[in-house]
Amino acid sequence: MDYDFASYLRDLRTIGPELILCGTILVLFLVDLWRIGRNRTISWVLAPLVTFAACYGLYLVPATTGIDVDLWPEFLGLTAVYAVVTVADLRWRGRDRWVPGAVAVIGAALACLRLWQQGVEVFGEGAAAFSWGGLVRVDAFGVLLRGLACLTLLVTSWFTIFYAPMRRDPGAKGVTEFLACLAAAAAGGMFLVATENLLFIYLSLELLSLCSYLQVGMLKGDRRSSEASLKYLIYGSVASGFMLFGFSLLYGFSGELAIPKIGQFLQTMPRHSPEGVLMTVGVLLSFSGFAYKLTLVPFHFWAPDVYEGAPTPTTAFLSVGSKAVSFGIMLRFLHMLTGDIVWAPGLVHLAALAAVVTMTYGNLAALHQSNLKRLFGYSSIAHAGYMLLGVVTVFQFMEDPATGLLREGRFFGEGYAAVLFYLGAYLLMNLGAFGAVIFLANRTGSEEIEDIRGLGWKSPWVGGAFIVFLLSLTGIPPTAGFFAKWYVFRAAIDGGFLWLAVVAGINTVISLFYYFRIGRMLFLRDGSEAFFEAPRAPWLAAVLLLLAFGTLWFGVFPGAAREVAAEAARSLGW
Amino acid sequence: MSPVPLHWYLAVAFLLFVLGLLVVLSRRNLIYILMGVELILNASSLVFVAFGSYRGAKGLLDGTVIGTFIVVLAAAEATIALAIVLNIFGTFHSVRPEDPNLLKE
Amino acid sequence: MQGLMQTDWGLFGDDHLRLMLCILLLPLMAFAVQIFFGAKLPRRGDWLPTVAMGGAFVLALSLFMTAVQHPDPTLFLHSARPPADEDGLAWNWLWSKGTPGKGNFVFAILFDNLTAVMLLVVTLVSFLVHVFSMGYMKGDPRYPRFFAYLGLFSFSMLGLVLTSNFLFLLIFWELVGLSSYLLIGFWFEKPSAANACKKAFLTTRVGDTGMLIGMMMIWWNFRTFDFVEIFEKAGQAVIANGGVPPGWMTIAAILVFMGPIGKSAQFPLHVWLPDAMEGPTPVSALIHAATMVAAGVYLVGRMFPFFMFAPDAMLVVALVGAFTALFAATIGITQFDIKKVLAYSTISQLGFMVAALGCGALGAGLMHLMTHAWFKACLFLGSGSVIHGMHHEQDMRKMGGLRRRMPITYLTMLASTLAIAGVPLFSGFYSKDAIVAATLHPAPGYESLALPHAGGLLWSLPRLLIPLAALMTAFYMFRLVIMTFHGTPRSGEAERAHESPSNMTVPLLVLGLLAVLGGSPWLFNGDFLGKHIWFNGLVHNPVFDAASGIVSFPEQVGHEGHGWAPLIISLVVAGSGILLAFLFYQWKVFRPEKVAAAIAPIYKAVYNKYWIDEFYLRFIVRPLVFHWNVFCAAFDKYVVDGVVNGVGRTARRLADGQGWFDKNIVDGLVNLAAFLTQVFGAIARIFQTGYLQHYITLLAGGATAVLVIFYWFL
Amino acid sequence: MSAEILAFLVLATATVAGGVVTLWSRYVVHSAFGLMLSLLGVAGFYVLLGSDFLAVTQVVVYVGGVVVLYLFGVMLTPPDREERSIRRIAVAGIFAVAALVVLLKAVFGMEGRWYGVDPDRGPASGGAVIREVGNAFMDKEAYLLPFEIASVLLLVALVGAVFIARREGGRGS
Repeated sequence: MDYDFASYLRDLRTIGPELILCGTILVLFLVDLWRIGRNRTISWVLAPLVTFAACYGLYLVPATTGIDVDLWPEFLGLTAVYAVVTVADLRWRGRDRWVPGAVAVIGAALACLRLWQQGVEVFGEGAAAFSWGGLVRVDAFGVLLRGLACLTLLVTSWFTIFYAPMRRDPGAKGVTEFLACLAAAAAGGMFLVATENLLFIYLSLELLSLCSYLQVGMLKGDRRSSEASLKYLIYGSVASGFMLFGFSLLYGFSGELAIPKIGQFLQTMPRHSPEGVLMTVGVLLSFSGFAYKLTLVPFHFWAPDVYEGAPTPTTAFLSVGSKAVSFGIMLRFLHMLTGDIVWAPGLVHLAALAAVVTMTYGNLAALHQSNLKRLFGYSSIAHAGYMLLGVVTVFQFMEDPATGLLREGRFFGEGYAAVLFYLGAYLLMNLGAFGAVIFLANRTGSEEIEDIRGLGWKSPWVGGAFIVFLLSLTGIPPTAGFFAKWYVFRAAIDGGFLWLAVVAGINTVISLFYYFRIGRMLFLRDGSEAFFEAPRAPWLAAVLLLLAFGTLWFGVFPGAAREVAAEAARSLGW
Repeated sequence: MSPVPLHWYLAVAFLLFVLGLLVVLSRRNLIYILMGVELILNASSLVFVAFGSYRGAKGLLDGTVIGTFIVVLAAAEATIALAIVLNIFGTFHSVRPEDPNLLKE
Repeated sequence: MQGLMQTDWGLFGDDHLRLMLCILLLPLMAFAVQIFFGAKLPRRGDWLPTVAMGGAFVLALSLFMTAVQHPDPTLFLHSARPPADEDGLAWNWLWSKGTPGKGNFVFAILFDNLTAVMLLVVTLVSFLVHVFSMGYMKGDPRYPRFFAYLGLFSFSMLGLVLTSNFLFLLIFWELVGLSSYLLIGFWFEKPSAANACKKAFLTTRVGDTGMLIGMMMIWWNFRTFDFVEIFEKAGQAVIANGGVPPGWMTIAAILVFMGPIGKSAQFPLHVWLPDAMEGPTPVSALIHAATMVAAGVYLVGRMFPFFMFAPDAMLVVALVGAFTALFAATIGITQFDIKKVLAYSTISQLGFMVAALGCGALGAGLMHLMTHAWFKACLFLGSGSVIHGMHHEQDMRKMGGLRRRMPITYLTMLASTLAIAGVPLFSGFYSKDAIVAATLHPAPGYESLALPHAGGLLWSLPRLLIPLAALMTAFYMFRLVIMTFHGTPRSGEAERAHESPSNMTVPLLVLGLLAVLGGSPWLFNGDFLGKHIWFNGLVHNPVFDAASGIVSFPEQVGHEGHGWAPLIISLVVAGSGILLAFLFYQWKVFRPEKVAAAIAPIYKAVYNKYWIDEFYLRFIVRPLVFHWNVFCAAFDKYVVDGVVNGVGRTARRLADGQGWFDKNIVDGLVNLAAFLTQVFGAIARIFQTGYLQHYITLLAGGATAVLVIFYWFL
Repeated sequence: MSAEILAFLVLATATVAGGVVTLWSRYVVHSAFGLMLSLLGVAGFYVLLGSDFLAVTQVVVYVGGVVVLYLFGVMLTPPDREERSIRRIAVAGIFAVAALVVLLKAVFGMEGRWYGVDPDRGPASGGAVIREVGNAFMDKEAYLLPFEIASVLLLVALVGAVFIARREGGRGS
């Protein structure tokens, strides 16, 4: 077989951000291997060589093929990594957690940049493009969700640098491995939303999951972390086993691996028949694989424990990035049933049920939590329920007055757009909240709510930002969270689920109580004596302020973001 | 020579799936639980390959590739799982699934 | 929209909308500067919000005067709604161009007479409170922040009044709640203040939830948030329904009314207001006399055409208002804390306003809102002055004889008390008289809605309750004045009391003057007693015309032909109330203690505020919040152990066979029933056992359940 | 009875018996060997289905790698006699059997509506499958990307696993 090099490059470009993340992982391992940051001569010698070789390789591509490939971000990134490595060796002896952190941040930022470029190309394009033999689907929807995952990676890598339990370890134990797992998990998540092939979905979901299991357990010597990783591992393995079993049935009956074709096949299948039973098993077991990632009740049991035990950056990643991409793939899956009146109505009502149960359970269980991370874990479950509100309105049904049966199904994209907007807003506010938890926990050495008493006055900027995040999570107006909820509720109402929106509204009120409790602890209680002056972290605070600013910005001007979300939803092809 | 009907393969796969689930649910040792997960994965793989094979050459290729990936992923998962179990054994000095019980309501 | 037109605004030319925006943005600017730089400014920045508020007041006053002088108030609608987009002032917020439902998310200003009145009240009281606070809050460590909060509050309140859109109204409504939370909890070191602000915030949220649902219902049916469009569509809906309001409209109106129930402290959500007295006294004057609590009344007034279409909802409004008026008045009689008396008086007066609105008398209710703002703000500031003079002693039993030591405070408070009691020629008389008249002739536009005329038993309740409440008002207010100012000092502080500095007494004087004159007809159009509800003309809302083109409302609701009957009732109740107060407390003809002893059980109930707080604490708050751990523990013991302790145990019991049924099913059910009320939050504990295999079992079980539900039920 | 059916029956017996041993055995080592038997049986099915490449992979990776890994794990952890909970097996078994009955009933109740599959046609013949698989893994238009992703996954998984499993006491030193 002879290969067309140009088409190779084209296909490589479509997965550019993921490639950059893979490269980042390699660089991380190399940096670790050479003990960079410990004043080893070898890194002085090798780092320029490798950098030069890599740059030369990048240069060779256009030079030899004559194809114009835009590689300047990669050049820039390599140079930056080289600078970090050299400066680290010269200057930051013994504080080398900065080095892998900076490398990961640079990699994630580059990936974000690439995604931005890709987004500029893809948005407004309309039709989706395929590469890698149809395995990778490039559309605005995928780019948006990949962007969310990538941004999550960027922010959580940044958090990792400041996360005290890792920082306290002499010699930055495990930071490299942790960051590599984080990057690999993000890459897995990005692949997950970039494809509609069952095999590839499974593969990228496993990449995401396995790396998540590892991250969760990476606080060595912390029993809770070990326990969390065990629980996540076993629960996740069984759930993904379920999902794979469902996939196998879907594949078996339809003979197809691509989701849309399976969707077309499903429409020919009656539900209440022997094979309908097997298809039900197939469809629902597949969904349960996503539902467990999304922490939908009753597939959420791992979540509170894991969120509590995991390192906080991982918790942030799981509750934001992992959730976003899982929502993405779930939306793709739902979309495959578009216009299908055999399966869709039942699924929609199931989703409605799950939404109600999930948000109510999450909110009620969050009420009496005393651990901040666990509280946010439950709150994250509740938010998954809110988001599901948008999923519910994917279909709009017309009832046939004569027969009383559903006559026509129509894809209703408002709900998708609302979910996407919600995911974006959730990224800002929840990452911010976890960042604030890291900041405060660094000062107090504990993650209990009681221990942050009065800290708001001592760190007014971070305290203020935290308040913004809490307001946004509650859904109080001038914040992004308000519009996220608003769009989702509106979609639910427009889609004919008024009662659902009412339940969600009541849930919002319940959630006020526990978010409010945090705010009260921060500002309205006398300071606790138990905190010690940890090293200040202005750069962490800066990121938090940035996130708070974003939360407010999208709370005042949501229009543009909303348009982007709508465009992305449209690109699914309805 | 009458071939084996596809039903039979499916039946065996279902049986394997259920057995794996039972192992996961009932045994009180983490290593057993991991074995149960392997059984579940193998059941899925068997369904893939059986269906693929009965669909002809293209299907057989698909099934084989998917089966290969499942084997690879299962191996990776087993590695990680064992590492985590050893980690648990190092911290909790037990391989019973109910012993790590710090995290709960 | 036809029927609404832009008028020539003589005085302001084309700049009227910008003036309104200035009114709105001045306090916001003051807040923004003050919160960041307040402490660094000279005088710690107190002058900045004060001057800003004063400016806003001047602007509001000029707008108001124009509104009053204009010959035909129905022309005073000014809205920057979509047709006026070219004004460049409508802020298209949520929707990009071309999206359907465009007008609903445009921030626009709706200016009519109602707005004019509210603007005047809010800016004036807020300005005076700013001035008063300069004296009262002197030396507080967070002095600059207090003024910043005042600015934020004023901004939110003005925005609430100015917007033409229900959605924005909600946003400002929540902002008002937030800033009042900050203000009430200003001294959060005091646990009582911290609790009070929490209570206020959460209690009002309960009402807001209902309001939100009501809004959703309106949106669901009308697809609009614009007030004028809502009224228009409501009219069309009624016509389409054959002249009878559709059922959902009644429900939506009642749900929307839940917001005012919370915000305006109506029964049963009134509990936060007395506690909110823990805030600084100027805050009480600002929030709990003139502005925030009035927001609920304002909302009913703003949505009045909608309510008019739903007579049953109006009945609910009237009954809630009348009941609250009487209910709070009874509590007010028994209290000894000077601010608590005023707090219950406020609740009671708000009940008057709500009852008036419920009886269809928009003019009467809103006039009372205005006059009440004057005299109640005066009373609160006066009580602040007293408390300041008494070195933060609030118990009236320790006062007495302050008349000579604080003459200005005494005089202004006396004037306000006469006003609130409804003595003729004082402002309160006019509005209260109008309310009594309205209750005698509850006249929403039922004929035009093809409903039976409102003459039912329930409609006659307000006309009993309201005069009774008025009598009690006169009584307890004079009780307050007599106990505080008359007689001889009953404590050392009272003997050493002194008059407050001038920056506190000047606002008092201004408000006292307004309490006398602020409602008087001759001040505005020279008409005395004849058509003395001039206010009707003033707030006769041109917005109605949009709706009344479809269904006609009685033009002069509430004062047509009320003649002498309400006047006599007013005079009798006010006179007898005052007389009783003097008999009890000044001349000591009767002993209050003896009366209290004679009706001890009732007195006890009233003194303890009918145990409503305790009721909430016991049955709502504690089960939800405080006893969480107890419940959880018990839940663990009974439900978790009994029902969900793993498959193995169940199997063992099954094998044993004996007593299992009794022990688990029967007992379990009994316990389950006992705990059903607390099941909610503790549900997590059933599942979140921390045992890995439980989770996996639940995973498999959940998957099975989902399959079964999907296959057979959906 | 054809040889194929005979082979199927033998393999099915082995597979299921292996699973049952895994479920029932009192000793971890027995269970591990039961698992091995079961996996070998599945490998035999792959041969029957014409996918000998997968069968070999299964034997090499699973039987030769994973099961050995488990045995290794068994040796690193202490023996424990209370590992089998018959009550749990019984209770879970009831539900499992119910589920199985539903599934099997569905499979055997389809009566020929197989949507493009002819269940009685038999499996595709093996033959050139190894070559095709190899090409598919190296073909950009087929499975090259997943193949490469899997390598990344294995790299990260191994490094992470090593880090997790390493005893306290630090790296390298």
